[in-house]
Amino acid sequence: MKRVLERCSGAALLLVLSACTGEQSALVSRGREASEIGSLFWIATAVSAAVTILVIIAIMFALWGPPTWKDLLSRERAVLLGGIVLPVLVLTYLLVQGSTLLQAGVARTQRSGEPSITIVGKRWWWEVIYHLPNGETVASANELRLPVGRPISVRLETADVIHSFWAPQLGGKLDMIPGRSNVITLEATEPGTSRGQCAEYCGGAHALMAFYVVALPPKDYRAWLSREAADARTPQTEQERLGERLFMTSGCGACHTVRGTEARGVIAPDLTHVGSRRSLAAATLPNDEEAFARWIAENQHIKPENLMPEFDVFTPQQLEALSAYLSSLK
Amino acid sequence: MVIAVAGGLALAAGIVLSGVYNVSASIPHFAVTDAILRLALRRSVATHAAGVETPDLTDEGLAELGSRHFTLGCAPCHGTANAEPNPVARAMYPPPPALHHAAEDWSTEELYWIIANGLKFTGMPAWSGVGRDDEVWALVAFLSRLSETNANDGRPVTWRETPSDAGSALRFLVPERNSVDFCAGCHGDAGAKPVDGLVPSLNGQRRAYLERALVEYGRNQRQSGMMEPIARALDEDERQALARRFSDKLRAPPENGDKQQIARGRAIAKAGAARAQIPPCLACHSERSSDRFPRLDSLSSDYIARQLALMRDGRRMGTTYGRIMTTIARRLSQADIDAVAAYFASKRETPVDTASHPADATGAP
Amino acid sequence: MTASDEKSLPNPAPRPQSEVDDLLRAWATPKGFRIVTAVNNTVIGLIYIAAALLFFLLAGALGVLIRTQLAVPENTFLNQDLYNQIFTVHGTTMMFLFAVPAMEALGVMLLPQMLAARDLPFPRLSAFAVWAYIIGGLVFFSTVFYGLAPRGGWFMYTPLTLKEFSPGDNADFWLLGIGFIEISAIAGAIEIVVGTLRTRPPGMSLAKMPIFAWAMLIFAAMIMLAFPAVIFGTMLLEIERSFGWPFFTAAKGGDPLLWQHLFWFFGHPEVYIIFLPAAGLVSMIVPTMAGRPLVGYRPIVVALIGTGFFSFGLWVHHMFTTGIPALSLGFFSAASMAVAIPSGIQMFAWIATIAGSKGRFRITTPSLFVLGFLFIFTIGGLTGVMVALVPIDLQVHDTYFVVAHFHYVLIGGMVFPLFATFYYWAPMASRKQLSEKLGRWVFGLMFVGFNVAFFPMHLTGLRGMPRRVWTYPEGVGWDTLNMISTAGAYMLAAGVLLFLLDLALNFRPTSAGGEGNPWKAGSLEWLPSDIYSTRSIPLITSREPLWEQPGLERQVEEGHHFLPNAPTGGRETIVTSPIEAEPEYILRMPGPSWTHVTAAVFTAGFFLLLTIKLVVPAIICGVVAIAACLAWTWSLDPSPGRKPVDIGGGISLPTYMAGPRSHSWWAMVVLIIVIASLYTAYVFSYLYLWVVSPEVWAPVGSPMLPAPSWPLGSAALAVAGTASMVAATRLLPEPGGRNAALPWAIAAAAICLTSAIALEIAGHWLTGLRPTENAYSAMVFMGSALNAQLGFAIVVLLGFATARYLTGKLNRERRVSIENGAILYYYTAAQLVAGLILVHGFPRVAV
Amino acid sequence: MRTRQSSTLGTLCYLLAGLLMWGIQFTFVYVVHTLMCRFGAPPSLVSGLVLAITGVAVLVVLAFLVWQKPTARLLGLPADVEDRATYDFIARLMAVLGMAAVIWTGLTAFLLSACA
Repeated sequence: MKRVLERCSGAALLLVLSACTGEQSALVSRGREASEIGSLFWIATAVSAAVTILVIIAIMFALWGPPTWKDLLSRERAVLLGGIVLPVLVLTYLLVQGSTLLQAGVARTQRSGEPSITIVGKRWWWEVIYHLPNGETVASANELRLPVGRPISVRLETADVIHSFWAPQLGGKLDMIPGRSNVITLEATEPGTSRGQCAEYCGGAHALMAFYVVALPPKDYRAWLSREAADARTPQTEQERLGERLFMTSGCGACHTVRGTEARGVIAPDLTHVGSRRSLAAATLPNDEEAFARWIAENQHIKPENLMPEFDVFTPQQLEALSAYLSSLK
Repeated sequence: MVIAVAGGLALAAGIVLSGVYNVSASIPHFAVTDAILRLALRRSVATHAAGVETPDLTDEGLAELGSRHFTLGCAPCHGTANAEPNPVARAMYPPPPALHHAAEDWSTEELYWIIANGLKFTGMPAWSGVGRDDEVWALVAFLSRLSETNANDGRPVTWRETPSDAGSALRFLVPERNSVDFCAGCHGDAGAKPVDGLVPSLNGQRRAYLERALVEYGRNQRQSGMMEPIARALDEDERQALARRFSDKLRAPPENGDKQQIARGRAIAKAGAARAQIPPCLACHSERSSDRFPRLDSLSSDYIARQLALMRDGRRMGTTYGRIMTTIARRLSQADIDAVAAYFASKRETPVDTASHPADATGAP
Repeated sequence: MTASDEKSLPNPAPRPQSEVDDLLRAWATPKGFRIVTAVNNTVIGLIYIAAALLFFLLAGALGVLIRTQLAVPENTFLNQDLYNQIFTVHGTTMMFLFAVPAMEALGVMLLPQMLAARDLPFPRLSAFAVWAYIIGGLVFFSTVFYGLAPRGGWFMYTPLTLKEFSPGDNADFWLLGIGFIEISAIAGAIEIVVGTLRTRPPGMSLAKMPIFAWAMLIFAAMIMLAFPAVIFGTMLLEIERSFGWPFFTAAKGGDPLLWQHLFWFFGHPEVYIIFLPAAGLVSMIVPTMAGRPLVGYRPIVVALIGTGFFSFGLWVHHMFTTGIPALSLGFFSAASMAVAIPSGIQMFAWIATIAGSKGRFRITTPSLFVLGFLFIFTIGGLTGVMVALVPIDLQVHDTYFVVAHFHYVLIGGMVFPLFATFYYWAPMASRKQLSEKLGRWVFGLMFVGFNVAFFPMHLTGLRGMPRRVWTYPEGVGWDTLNMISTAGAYMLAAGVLLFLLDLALNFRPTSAGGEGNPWKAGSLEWLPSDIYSTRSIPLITSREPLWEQPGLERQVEEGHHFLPNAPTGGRETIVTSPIEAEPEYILRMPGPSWTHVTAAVFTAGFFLLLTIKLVVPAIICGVVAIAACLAWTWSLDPSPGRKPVDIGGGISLPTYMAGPRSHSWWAMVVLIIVIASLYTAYVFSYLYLWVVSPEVWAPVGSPMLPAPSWPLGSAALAVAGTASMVAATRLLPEPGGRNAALPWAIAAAAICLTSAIALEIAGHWLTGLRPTENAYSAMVFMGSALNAQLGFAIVVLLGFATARYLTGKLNRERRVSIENGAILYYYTAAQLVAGLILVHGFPRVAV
Repeated sequence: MRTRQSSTLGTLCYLLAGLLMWGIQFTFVYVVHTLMCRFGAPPSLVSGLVLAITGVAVLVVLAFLVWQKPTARLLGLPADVEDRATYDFIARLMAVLGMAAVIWTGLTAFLLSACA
């Protein structure tokens, strides 16, 4: 049914179909909820299109139609039929559809149990905390990894203002509100990467608060999680060692943690495996050495108002070493 | 009416354009002009000083600091009790007044405003340390003390002996070079505290940091009406020598602060405050960190608190280091600032022998 | 109409020309710069509309800047901070400084004309509202030029807008801007409610009222119920920002969502507050162009009322993504469905009227805008239904899909009808009609531009682009769509500029009657008129009087209907009963004055200075403003010592009225409804915060409540005060007489009330409760703050009444000034007692 | 001119009756659901209550439609008031509208589980 509808409306509205591309598009589903909402969306769109066409036809008849039609249209009975009976039927249908789907989402959340991932919205990045079965936690940032085919319950919280977590290809959004913790259930249906973004205006760099979702086959996911739980890789080359020394002596550890080193800061993203992520600064920059260097020295230009000061205190060689070290933290 | 206005304007234009008016500094104003200008000046100062509030000026050290800067920065034009002004200054018009009775002629608020802002068309400059109006009070304190003592016996007790050549045109605004004693006059020496909380103790401070600070003052990146002219006169060798001399000295003894405050400061220094996004101070201000970061446990709580407040208010944004600290200082409440300052001033647990701190091998950052 | 019919008119005999001269003299508009003191609705209305249009242009210019920034990815045309300020000011200005005021302005301008009243019942009040709005609005808007503009979005969500995350005065300027619109909106609501219900022409029963008047009546009623929620919200926000009472701080038991509830309880009705008058305007234009009465007048009335009603059950649909339980969402989703029906009714009623045209529906510029509206609003309504389905909203909430949706609703539903209005009613206020030729171009550019700009946004949103982002990366799939939108925005702007050109070329404002009746419309605003409105006030027997009562124009102009003169020598109009519109009395109205202008300027000064924390000058301004208000009110209660006036048709009416039939009593009741609605918002907030964090509530989370003797004492004082207030109204002397006990009774009432309030505050203070402690304590003191506010107003009013007594202007007949104070007093005493029951009773039973 | 004036408040209540019923039902179900769930009532009880309230509301609106004329009299609207038919029509249609909204609100309780 869904396929047919998609195809039909696609044929009718070529332009709309073009919305079906893009790594952040709500109409490309890689998750259960997103695909269910997608079908409801197409139903609602079809109904809306039909009503719009009906109204346009009615207006045209009212303006230029044959007198008999005009006469029919101009009665109060037509007003009551078109204005009450028609909407009641259409809206009841849509309300039932919408509520049924909402109930399905509720049921899913009730089934999926205790949250195994916590995401904390911060100005302007995402702290992602994986809860391991043994009770330990693994902190990461700005990237969410999920096993395909498993409903995962995710707790959403905030450290400061209201943010809203939204991974369009997986499902709808849910706000992160001070003093509350909301739970959302995400189920990736196919492996792959998509993008998400903060959907509630959270001041300053709201526009630059995005993230990636990487859905992995369950086996790969488990392997990745155990790698992620391990301490940071020790530097191998002379340059990396210099970078590490700079990192430790320049105060980076005041805010950042690199597990296995003396850097144990808690107010900024955990950098233990930063080199293995898809992006820097909440999907603002690509993840490469040049980006690290730019970020350290001119982050306020790249992402104004972000809470990290610009460390424009290094020589080019020092910056290179630091970047090499950070990139090596795979 | 219109004709009169037009005529007046034309006359004024004629006078201005013809160049008839003589701007020579050697010819005084007419008495009437002079009286009007003086009145205007007085009223202007009084009006603009209306919003100023005088802090506590009783601190001896503050006046002392003021007197030292006066000798250096003001005496060349205004003269002192035992030294005439620089002859060049005497040829200025209007002539810079002697200031023995300044505090009787002006209120402290007015003096503050004049020193901070300068006076147009008189040669009196504005305070050169942009945003450092806090320093100006030292001079006001000194000038008020000066008038008080003048009233008593005519001899100003806080009036320093002026170096004999301070008034000479050649040494206009140039301090005694290389003289550690000269610096110690304000910054204190082994065992002697700095004259005032505005002034840091330099003893046992890290060398690289001291050098950096002097460079920043000299380049007008870090602001201070007192330090900028001095630092500007130093060349690299002199800066290095001074930094070495001071970093080698023993640090002053710890302060006894409020126990609770110190405990709170210790918590912030060691662990930060994650909720308010405050990183631990010791992550950068410790012996293991880059030697471009200052050592804090050699400083007085007063000085630390004042500098943090300056940074919080965005007055140390001229350097990249200042900007880093500004970001953090803005997250501190006044209570946090006081606590952290008390903690560092009470600390001094690390060895005081500075020879054991060679410059960081990497020279970073 | 035959000669014998003519005999049955209220004033069949020829009227002397001197009456017109009297009318002209009474209603003369001040000349030159003193025009600012004018109060005639046609003058003030025009200024009002011009100001609203100015804000539309300014906010529109910001919209163009926004579109320019978003034209290409990673653009650097605007920086982040400026963009955030600009989108905030764009939204705030459009919603608060353009949309609502524009509709109120049309109300001021058109309502009296449609009701053939000489003016609105409180002319100075509307003038006051206009000036407060213009000054406040301009100051608010100008903040964007020097970086002081708020940057929290027009919705100002907490905690982002609390001091911690929004230091500086920027956010306070938002609260200021809102403060002004609140004042002028409520002033306008009072004006409109009393105006539509009490100043209709004789015979125009409720069921014969023009649809626009119905729409405005519901508009005003909605303002009365919706605005108090946001007023209360802004009070809480400003108090938390300034004094740290933690209403919205989760760590102290507050809740950021409380703001959202209060804001959207206002914010959603707000959309319909904007839409209903526009729909009313369309219902006026369509019949004219069709040349026949509206089909479905009755269903349309139902639709208007239904929309107004349902709109209060929708607010949570702005909060579908906040994690509220599903069934609650379901209730609001259902209500959101319900509100769609009335729109359907109206849509089909208009189509029916068009279909029923006599001959062919005339395609004029106003009709084009109406047709454009029908198309755009249909789409906007349907996307609204989609958004009302919770699952779909979870995806599209806060994306460009929603941006597209509400621009379709607001521009389609309000701006297009507004432009239709400009073209349609311009001849009423201008000596020249706007150009039909340019008008078609304006419509074309706006219609095409609008759809090119906003249709693609549906897709941009579905492709995942969130709202309120100042930049977006390349290659996510938003580039082309954004470029198209920007091009459309420029086209839309070009249309608006062309309209300005049309205005400059053809609009020649006049307050002395315009072009006649160029569209051959059937409603009363097209009667021949001058500065005094119509020469005589017609007797109405049908819904389209100009069509169904032939010769009406001539009869009215020759003074054959009611009140063809100025019998008291001043400004006056007929007050009629609310349902059947039977004449009740002659309302004497104030003329031009500096007092209300002064009051407006200093009210503006008060709020502005308070915003930039200059407290002392602010208080001085506040005092001057109150003094000006008192001076203004002093002249409002004229001596009743006149005989009843003959208005024609054998009806003679008194020229003074006190008690429940008087317009001032009605205004006070409307005001009390507003205040009660504000207090309801308080009670809701109190209970809401309790539900959220019962752990900070007394007695477990806070000091014990004061002993019962405290509230009982406070209640006893309130009762005693009420008794002495009742006594005071009984002690009024006969005209010319004295009663020395009266001032004492008044004073006793004032003292009782203030002590009752003080006692309540003191009781809590002595238990050690401090408002900054937690959400509970803040709420407890907030209740008293609201009472104290009313207490202050009452003390001023009672002082005023005492002064009236001492100058011999208060007696058994002339008693309006104490009557108003008294009913406010009774209400306040009741509110106080209700508050005591809530604050002292609730924690005792709830634990 | 007639002697008996119609009551303003009564007329308003008459016109708005159906919608007022919806307003009361809506407030009740929202408050009941929020409060009872917050303090741990069993969801089935909450659903049942919501449906019961809805049922009562439907009955009240039906009763209004059946006894419309007597209600009008009760509310102080004279039978001979001008345009009486218009008011009756408006009140009736308004009640139908209110009924639709009441039923929709109750419908959601059938489809959605309470307190989740």
